[in-house]
Amino acid sequence: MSAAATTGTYSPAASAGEKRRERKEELRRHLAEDADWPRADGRSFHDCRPAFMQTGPTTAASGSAYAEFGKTKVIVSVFGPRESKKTMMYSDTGRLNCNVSYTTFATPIRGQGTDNKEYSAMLHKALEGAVMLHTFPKTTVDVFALVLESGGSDLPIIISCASLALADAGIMMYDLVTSVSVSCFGKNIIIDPTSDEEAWQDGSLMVAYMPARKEITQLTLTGEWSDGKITNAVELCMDACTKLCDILRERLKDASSLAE
Amino acid sequence: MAAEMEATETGGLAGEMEVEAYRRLFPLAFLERHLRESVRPDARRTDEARPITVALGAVSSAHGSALVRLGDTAMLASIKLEVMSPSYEAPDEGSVGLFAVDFPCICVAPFQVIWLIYSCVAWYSAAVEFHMPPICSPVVRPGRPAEVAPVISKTLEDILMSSGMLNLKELCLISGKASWLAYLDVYCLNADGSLFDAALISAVAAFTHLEIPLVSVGDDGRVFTVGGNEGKIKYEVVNREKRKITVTNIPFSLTCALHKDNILADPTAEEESIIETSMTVVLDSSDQIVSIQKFGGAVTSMATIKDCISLAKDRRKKLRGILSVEAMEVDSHSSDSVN
Amino acid sequence: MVGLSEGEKHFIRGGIAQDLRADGRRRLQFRAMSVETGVIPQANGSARVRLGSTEVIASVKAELGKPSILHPDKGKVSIFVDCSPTAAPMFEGRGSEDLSAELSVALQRCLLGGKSGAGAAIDLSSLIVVDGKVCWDLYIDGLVVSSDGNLLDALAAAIKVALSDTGIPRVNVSLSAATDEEPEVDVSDDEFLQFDTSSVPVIVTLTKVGKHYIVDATSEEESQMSSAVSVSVNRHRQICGLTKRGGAGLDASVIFDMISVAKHVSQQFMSVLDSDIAAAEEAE
Amino acid sequence: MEYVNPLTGFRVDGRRPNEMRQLKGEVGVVARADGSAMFEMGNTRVIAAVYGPREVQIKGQQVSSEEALVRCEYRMADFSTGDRRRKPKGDRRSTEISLVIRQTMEASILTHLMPRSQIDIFVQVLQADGGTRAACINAATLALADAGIPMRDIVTSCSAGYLCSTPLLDLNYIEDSAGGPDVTVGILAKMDKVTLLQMDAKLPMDTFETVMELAIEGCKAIAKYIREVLLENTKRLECQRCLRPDFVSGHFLQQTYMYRAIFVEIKAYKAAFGSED
Repeated sequence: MSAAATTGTYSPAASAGEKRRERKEELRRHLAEDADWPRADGRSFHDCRPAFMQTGPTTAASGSAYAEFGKTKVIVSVFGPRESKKTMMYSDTGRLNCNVSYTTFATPIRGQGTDNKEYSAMLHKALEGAVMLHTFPKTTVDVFALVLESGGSDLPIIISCASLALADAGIMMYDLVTSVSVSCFGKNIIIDPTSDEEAWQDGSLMVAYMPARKEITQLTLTGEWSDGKITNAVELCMDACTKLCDILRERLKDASSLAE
Repeated sequence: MAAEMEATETGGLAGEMEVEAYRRLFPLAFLERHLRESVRPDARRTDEARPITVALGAVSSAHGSALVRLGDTAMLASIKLEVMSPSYEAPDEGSVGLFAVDFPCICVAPFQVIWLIYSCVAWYSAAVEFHMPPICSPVVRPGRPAEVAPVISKTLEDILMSSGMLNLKELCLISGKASWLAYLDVYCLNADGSLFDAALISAVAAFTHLEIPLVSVGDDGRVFTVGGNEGKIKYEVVNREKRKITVTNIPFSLTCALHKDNILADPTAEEESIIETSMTVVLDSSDQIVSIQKFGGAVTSMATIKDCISLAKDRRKKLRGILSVEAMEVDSHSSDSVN
Repeated sequence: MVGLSEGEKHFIRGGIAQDLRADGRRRLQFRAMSVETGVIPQANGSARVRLGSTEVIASVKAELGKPSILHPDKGKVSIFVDCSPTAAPMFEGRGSEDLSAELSVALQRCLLGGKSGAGAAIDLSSLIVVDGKVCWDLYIDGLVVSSDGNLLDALAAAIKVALSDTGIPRVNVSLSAATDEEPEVDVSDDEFLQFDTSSVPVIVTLTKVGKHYIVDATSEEESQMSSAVSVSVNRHRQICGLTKRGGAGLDASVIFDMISVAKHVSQQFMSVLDSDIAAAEEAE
Repeated sequence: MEYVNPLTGFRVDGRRPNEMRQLKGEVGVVARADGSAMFEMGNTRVIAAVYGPREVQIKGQQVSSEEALVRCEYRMADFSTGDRRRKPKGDRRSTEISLVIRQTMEASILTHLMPRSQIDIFVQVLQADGGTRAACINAATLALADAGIPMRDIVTSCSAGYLCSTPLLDLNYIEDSAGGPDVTVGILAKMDKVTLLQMDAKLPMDTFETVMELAIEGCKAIAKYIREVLLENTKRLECQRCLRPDFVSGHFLQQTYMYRAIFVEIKAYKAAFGSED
């Protein structure tokens, strides 16, 4: 059997690249200049995508949640405090072990389905401030996330879905953590960007927020921002997080009412 | 074990102890008490299988996809089509899932080395990939794949090929020059027993839902997708009519756990962890046996094997409705153009 | 990593509360910094920065490569950081991978700006040789030789100095007839074009210990940190990147206050750094 | 490509065949390490750090109860060689060199004086221009001396080769990759004993002896240089210790200032202690 068959596979979408780039260029220009240009999917600048969240897709886990924001689909399962890996040294506070991985078909170009180290570390930092680690000493809580489809602003959705899964697993937390990201185009700020908008953003800002305690557990920012723009971008994110947190609380209420 | 069995016999120990603790502490005794009244912990009869639901087009970025729920076990199968130059011997045949494994980290745990060698053998023949991500069950840890995943990948691939369900000739674009390569990835989202049955159904459903994109050949010989609704088409569309592939004699499998002369059809994860021996019977749509798999465990008589086969037969009759109906019903939002 | 008794912890926290740290510095005072350029002769540009007893080496290497299809008119820059086991025994083998990954991500976030290239420290379009065909790929490598806290600021400073020391050879392309096969490119190794690194930002990390936050924390002080904010500010007082590290949550107003303090401190740090760069240029 | 100019007898980089590259040694470059050193041979520059003798970390290995466990890790920086490939950690070459350095240094360290303990030697190559193995061993010796670890004698190492029928001392990258023979010798300087000998080429017996003699001469010269560096370092330490007034460093002033501040603080602490969280 000749080996030539295997190496030359390519996804046939190559030709559209040229046209797609002009369309993207034009999208970016519009978003940067005029304030009221509707986004590709018709949302205004300060509208999040419809959030569908649900607890308990995986019964094998002690707590799990599924989140779907437009095209971004994420499943998170939490395995309750269990003994940590042999190599870990003794620690009198609990430990959080986060792992984020993508499926091979998550991105339009076929990915490898490998773990995403950067997002795992960011997820760990976002949740660390909210989980009461001292309530499960010497043990580890495993938070595993799988991105079924990447449709833009994946990390914030993973963080919100993970905090819902932790609540579903009954892990003691100071407050639910919700997270939202914004992209900046010239002087306009758009919330909850899709992957097309993200590919052409001038800068982005992501906030992970605990609404009840009014504390930010994770804040990252790239691109060029002036002082004023940062303040109103963070305010925008914080009240979006508060609204998202109410949705999470309703989900938990129906889940518990369902359980009885 | 026997001593503690007597204790529960007299109802002394089990009486006051809460059911959940008893279930955790003495799982085998718990199951056997149920089997004596021929009922199972989740209130099913021993030969009763769990309900199946199939949803097509779950992944919009894939050409064909299906989400299958077998009781609590959930499987997501997705097919991505890529263009390849067909092999010399079979110029007019496509293939399914040539899976190239490249391992990012060099120092691999011993188990992964075996998996690396195993996958090099499968590299050039068509291989299907069954993933068990860490979210699906507490047993799986990130970085170390579950032992059962490669086994299921291998059997799934053998059955898809041997059952003749797919006619690889339909995957050909231009004979000798370009043909389709279907990457089939099956992800287990929730592992609650009889993973192989759910994986096979999801693979079959994904193939029925598969829709080949409209393509034409550019002047540099490379194939590219045509937007479908674009007015002017520079190059003639190559495969206007070959959009759906015909799926004939659909294979169907039933796994039974064998425990001391009673047969539990479609075991849950808890039952699978207690009972070592299990047997999988695969039949095709004309009730011929495609394959029977029994990996070791306790010895069983021929009679039990016949019972399992008959169980599989009537289970398939009940399910023929689901498998064929969804073959026709094309899910609404799966038709948007996939780039 | 740092073993501290309860008494020492109190000593550090008490010191910071009274604006007098263990080594005599004030809360917003940097340690002595020494800068050296051209430490790696084989690289296009390199620098060694010693901040107190933290020592890092940054090297910039340029290689010819193909631009990405999404941005045919821009070169590519990639940043990697490696923690050498000489800095701490726990970095042996694969131990340093998570810290190196975290530092590389934080640096990429602060130096490469948004995906469309706005706010990037280096003007990527100046790296192009033949549009769509050949461009310069900049590989920026950071190596932590000795770590005594505040690695991110030291690495960012080292990268800024290395970039100012970088010389990209001038390239003349003989445009052959056929367009798609690779045009021959010969690299002249005498004249070099320098980067203008004025817009390269500087990172200032504010570490919050107890109620106050300090600049340029040593590893003992870092072990006491409840949370830290690393802000990257460029010459025009624009914020080019921000990462919050550490677990504890922070009130939004505290973060804005830290950002303004960081902007003020970064101007002073940048002037010190520029004078050191100028001094190092002559010394070379 | 002629490596030795037939007329002038000079090599590619202008050295004579039996001339060593420019040496530069520095002690105490890494603050937190127990002992550290930087060693340069021409363009090859290496940093070594020593941690130990300290408590054994890895529970797996059986701890021999009567001598110390010496461990070594050799690592090359990504920018150290000409072409920039991200080498994965733990590739075969660095594991081999780690083993070579460990065994060479173990021969000279008096391990029986420090039972049930572990000595870690970490070597980081900043710039590789041929003869990295030799430079690593010299740097490790300096670092061990700086860490105050008892050694029989200082170990020095040098490489030599044989190109265009002339033995060459201390090969650089070009001469090293010319495919000729490459002899790396490691000796205990005073006791004149060879601890490391690596040669991978076919050489007649007599040329081998001349090349080896040349390498041993090289090692002796390096040993002399290393002894000078250590002597100068001890002088510096000695005068820092005896605090002669005209040589009181700023660092010392800060210390006294701090002690005075502590007395002030203790009174404030008692009052403030309650409010401090």
